[in-house]
Amino acid sequence: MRFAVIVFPGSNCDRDMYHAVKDGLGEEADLVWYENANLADYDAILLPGGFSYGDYLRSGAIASVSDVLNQIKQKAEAGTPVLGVCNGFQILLETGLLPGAMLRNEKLKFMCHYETLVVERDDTIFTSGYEKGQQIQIPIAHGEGNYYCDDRTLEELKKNNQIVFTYKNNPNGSRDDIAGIVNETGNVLGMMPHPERAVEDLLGSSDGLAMFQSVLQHWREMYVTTS
Amino acid sequence: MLQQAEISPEKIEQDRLYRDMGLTDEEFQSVKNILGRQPNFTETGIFSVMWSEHCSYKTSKPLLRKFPTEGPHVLQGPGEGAGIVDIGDDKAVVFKIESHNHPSAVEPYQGAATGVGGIIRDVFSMGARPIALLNSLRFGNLTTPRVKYLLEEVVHGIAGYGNCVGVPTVGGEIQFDASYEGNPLVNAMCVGLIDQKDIQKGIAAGVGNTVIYAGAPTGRDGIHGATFASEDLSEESESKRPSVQVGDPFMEKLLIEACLEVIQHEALVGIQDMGAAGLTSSASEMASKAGMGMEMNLDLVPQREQHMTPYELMLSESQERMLLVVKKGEEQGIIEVFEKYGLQAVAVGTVTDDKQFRLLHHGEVAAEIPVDSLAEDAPVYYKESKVPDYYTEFQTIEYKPAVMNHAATLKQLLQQPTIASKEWVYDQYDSMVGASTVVAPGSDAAIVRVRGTEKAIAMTTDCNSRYIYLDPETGGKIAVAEAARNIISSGAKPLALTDGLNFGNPDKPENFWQMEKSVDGMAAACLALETPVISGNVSLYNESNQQAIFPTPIVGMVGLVENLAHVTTSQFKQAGDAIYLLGE
Amino acid sequence: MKKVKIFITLKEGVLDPQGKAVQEALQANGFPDVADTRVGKYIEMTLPDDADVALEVQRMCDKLLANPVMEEYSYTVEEGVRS
Amino acid sequence: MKKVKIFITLKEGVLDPQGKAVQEALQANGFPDVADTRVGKYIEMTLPDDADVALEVQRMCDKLLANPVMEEYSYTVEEGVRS
Ligand SMILES: Nc1ncnc2c1ncn2[C@@H]1O[C@H](COP(=O)(O)OP(=O)(O)O)[C@@H](O)[C@H]1O
Repeated sequence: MRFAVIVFPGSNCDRDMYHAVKDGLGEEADLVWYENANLADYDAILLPGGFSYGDYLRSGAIASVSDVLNQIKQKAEAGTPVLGVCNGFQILLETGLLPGAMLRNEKLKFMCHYETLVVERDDTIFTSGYEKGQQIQIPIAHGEGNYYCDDRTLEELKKNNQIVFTYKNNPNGSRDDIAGIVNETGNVLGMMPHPERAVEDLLGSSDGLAMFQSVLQHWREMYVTTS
Repeated sequence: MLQQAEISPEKIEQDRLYRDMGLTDEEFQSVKNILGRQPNFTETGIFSVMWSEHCSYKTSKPLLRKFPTEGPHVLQGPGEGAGIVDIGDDKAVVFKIESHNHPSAVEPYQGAATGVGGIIRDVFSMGARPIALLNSLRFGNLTTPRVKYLLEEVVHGIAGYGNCVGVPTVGGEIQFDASYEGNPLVNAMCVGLIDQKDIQKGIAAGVGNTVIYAGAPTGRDGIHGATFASEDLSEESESKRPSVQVGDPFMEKLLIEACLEVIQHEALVGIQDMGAAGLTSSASEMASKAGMGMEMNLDLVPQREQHMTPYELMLSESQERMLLVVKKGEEQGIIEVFEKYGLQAVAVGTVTDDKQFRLLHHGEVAAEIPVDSLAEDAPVYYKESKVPDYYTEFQTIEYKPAVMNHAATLKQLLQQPTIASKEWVYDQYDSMVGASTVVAPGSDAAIVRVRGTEKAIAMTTDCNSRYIYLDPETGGKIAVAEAARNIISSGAKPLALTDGLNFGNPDKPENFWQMEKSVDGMAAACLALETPVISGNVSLYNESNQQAIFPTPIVGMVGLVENLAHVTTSQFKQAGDAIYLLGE
Repeated sequence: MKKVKIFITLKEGVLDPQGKAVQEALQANGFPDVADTRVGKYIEMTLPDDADVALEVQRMCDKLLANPVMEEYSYTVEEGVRS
Repeated sequence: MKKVKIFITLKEGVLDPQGKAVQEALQANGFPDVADTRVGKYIEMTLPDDADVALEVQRMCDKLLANPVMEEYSYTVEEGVRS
């Protein structure tokens, strides 16, 4: 399986994502520079964390209007898994691929540490390797991770079962403790915590690996076992 | 304002305007002897920054010679952007510490942020990828709003820059003491990893080769910052405020990637960052080290503001700029790499063989100086040293603390900000970006693994300034030994260290004595522990209202974990384990 | 040239942690009567004299400068500015 | 009540990385003629009708809201606003 890790000017978790796929999962990955990118041959798109365009204006805003996002939208519509982590999540919100917006952390400070996440859904292509209700240890590292949406959107999210991860102890003020959501069709996931930083026990947790394995498992079921 | 290029050489001498720039009467005379004439305004400015303590180490040189700097594993000692140590597998670790005390006192957020930016550039200009940041901070007691503000903003600035640029901040230390009230210390350390074949030096070799300017355009930021850093902090520095430089970590991130790509390019001859004293020091040092000269056309230098004078262009401390020397005729390949990252790169000059540093502006020669004189003819001062009265007095006192209630005393100690947990600070730093941080802040030394090997790098910053104040020589030894203990108890072998010497005004013999003695102590410990000094930084004149800070020679030590299985953290692991106390 | 000043604020009803922090700091520092504090962005730019400012600014804001999920904007224009 | 709007901008000559990034993004996205873009802060608040606004705002800005090292500010007041 081939993963594209999209690199924007200012992305800085791109290599971490690349290594999570390459060394953690053992699959193919490319770092794909945002300009003149050709995503046709990729089976999954990863939008890494960092500070695209310095997070100037709003996190993810400037990256969200670049051309490569049009391709990503097309891939997303065609059902390709798209995972946005941290700044990648912010970009997905800014493009409208996922609903809502990101505010500054309630306490107005950047924070970096492990958080306990609760897996709310184990039936998405990203989370089949977990069990519903399972608690996992994944690091966060963000200054603007306070997820916001209006009441109607929140209702929709709940009705459509789009909330995938919540924080056990909400660190940033996010509405309803939301840490990660999917789109209605379930193939675009955005989350603030960093699963790619949690794929080895050496670094403190390997709880994030199951997410990458789930995506691979889904791909195998779709394309390998049937062929 | 000083920056009026029209002021005539005669007037500079007559009115002793050079003094405002930081040159003494004797120094000005030697400038005249070197040039065989009166220097013009730009030339006076160039000498004044190059001969400032920050660039010339004119006061500290005699002391720095005491440090052992060699060892079988040292690939690059002091003198370049950063030192380099062999760690086997054809890899090496590159590191250095740098102070940004005065800028941080004036504008704490930007001062700290640009301090981080500067030390990162020192490391990647050697060809290394920065893998970790540390810091060492000193503030007054946390009782006034001003000190709280300084702490918040300095931490915020370090976080703002380091998090954005994507280099994990993995460790540091903080102390609070009244002596730092008006003059906080902000020292930042960067550690990088390099394949030995990629090691780059900041030299301008090869007659006719092209000098390329890359990165941010030049504005009027921090003009005279380098000499400003070598003066006492006073009410007057308030009026120098507009010269504060602003950092752009986004630009720096792009520069890192572009420079690390350029370093693989066969056309690259030399590269150096523009740090303190900007274009002046980077260009003249590159030429001087190569035994060459350099001619630059300042009209070609990218400029952010209009009508900049040669003086301003040469002394600006705008951030995120690099100077490269590239083989003649092969500029385009290099320029294209920068363009891919949306960065400006332009040819601004050539390497010459006449050993002159020549600057052209609007078709005229704006400055012409024998290039070696800037580095080599800088004065060296052997300052007077005197044992302070407090020291003699303390030696006669036998002090025994009277502790009645051990539990209460322990609690009191733990409540002191200097001793209490620093989680509030390091939670704001992205300590994990890079996905290689094996031991994050909170243990003894931080540990970052070397991908593709079983090895890891351990690092720490240490300095107990109170000990050093009480007894500089013993305190200096303790600082090095503490750093080494932190490294060893993390499962690593100490390799080498970088030192950040922060002291008061060296013209006061008591202050100079503190410097001298603490360097003696550190040097002795370095010899004993076989940890040579491979890089460092000196920051003097750390005073406010004539009162010097505690002597604060910070040790940044790096060690090698031969095997990841050796990594040990300081936390207790499980109930029932035995506790041993080693040592005296 | 035309000088455009754009003000971007969080929509009413969206929690403004920064505004809250600023207000608390003001109240604690000698300004007890300050109320309804909101912190937003202020963007200045110039456009050529022949620009259709109303249209351009609206398009800029909708496309990039403001996020309609949480923000609203307003602007002013000064005509005939010399640089 | 009086409604106060405060605009805080970087002093001329101070590098504005955010303004630069925003301008480049606008230019690349269909607004090639945008120039001189600067990004600053916009703060709204209300004060009681009897407040000496000129004095209070000046003190607030000097003390807390603006950083005199690199920023300057201006403000407008609307009188008689009802909350
Ligand atoms: N300014 C700082 N930045 C980052 N980490 C810090 C800072 N100050 C302290 N720390 C971290 O907190 C931990 C405890 O530091 P310290 O109190 O200095 O302990 P020690 O005395 O054992 O060196 C260390 O892991 C250190 O790296």
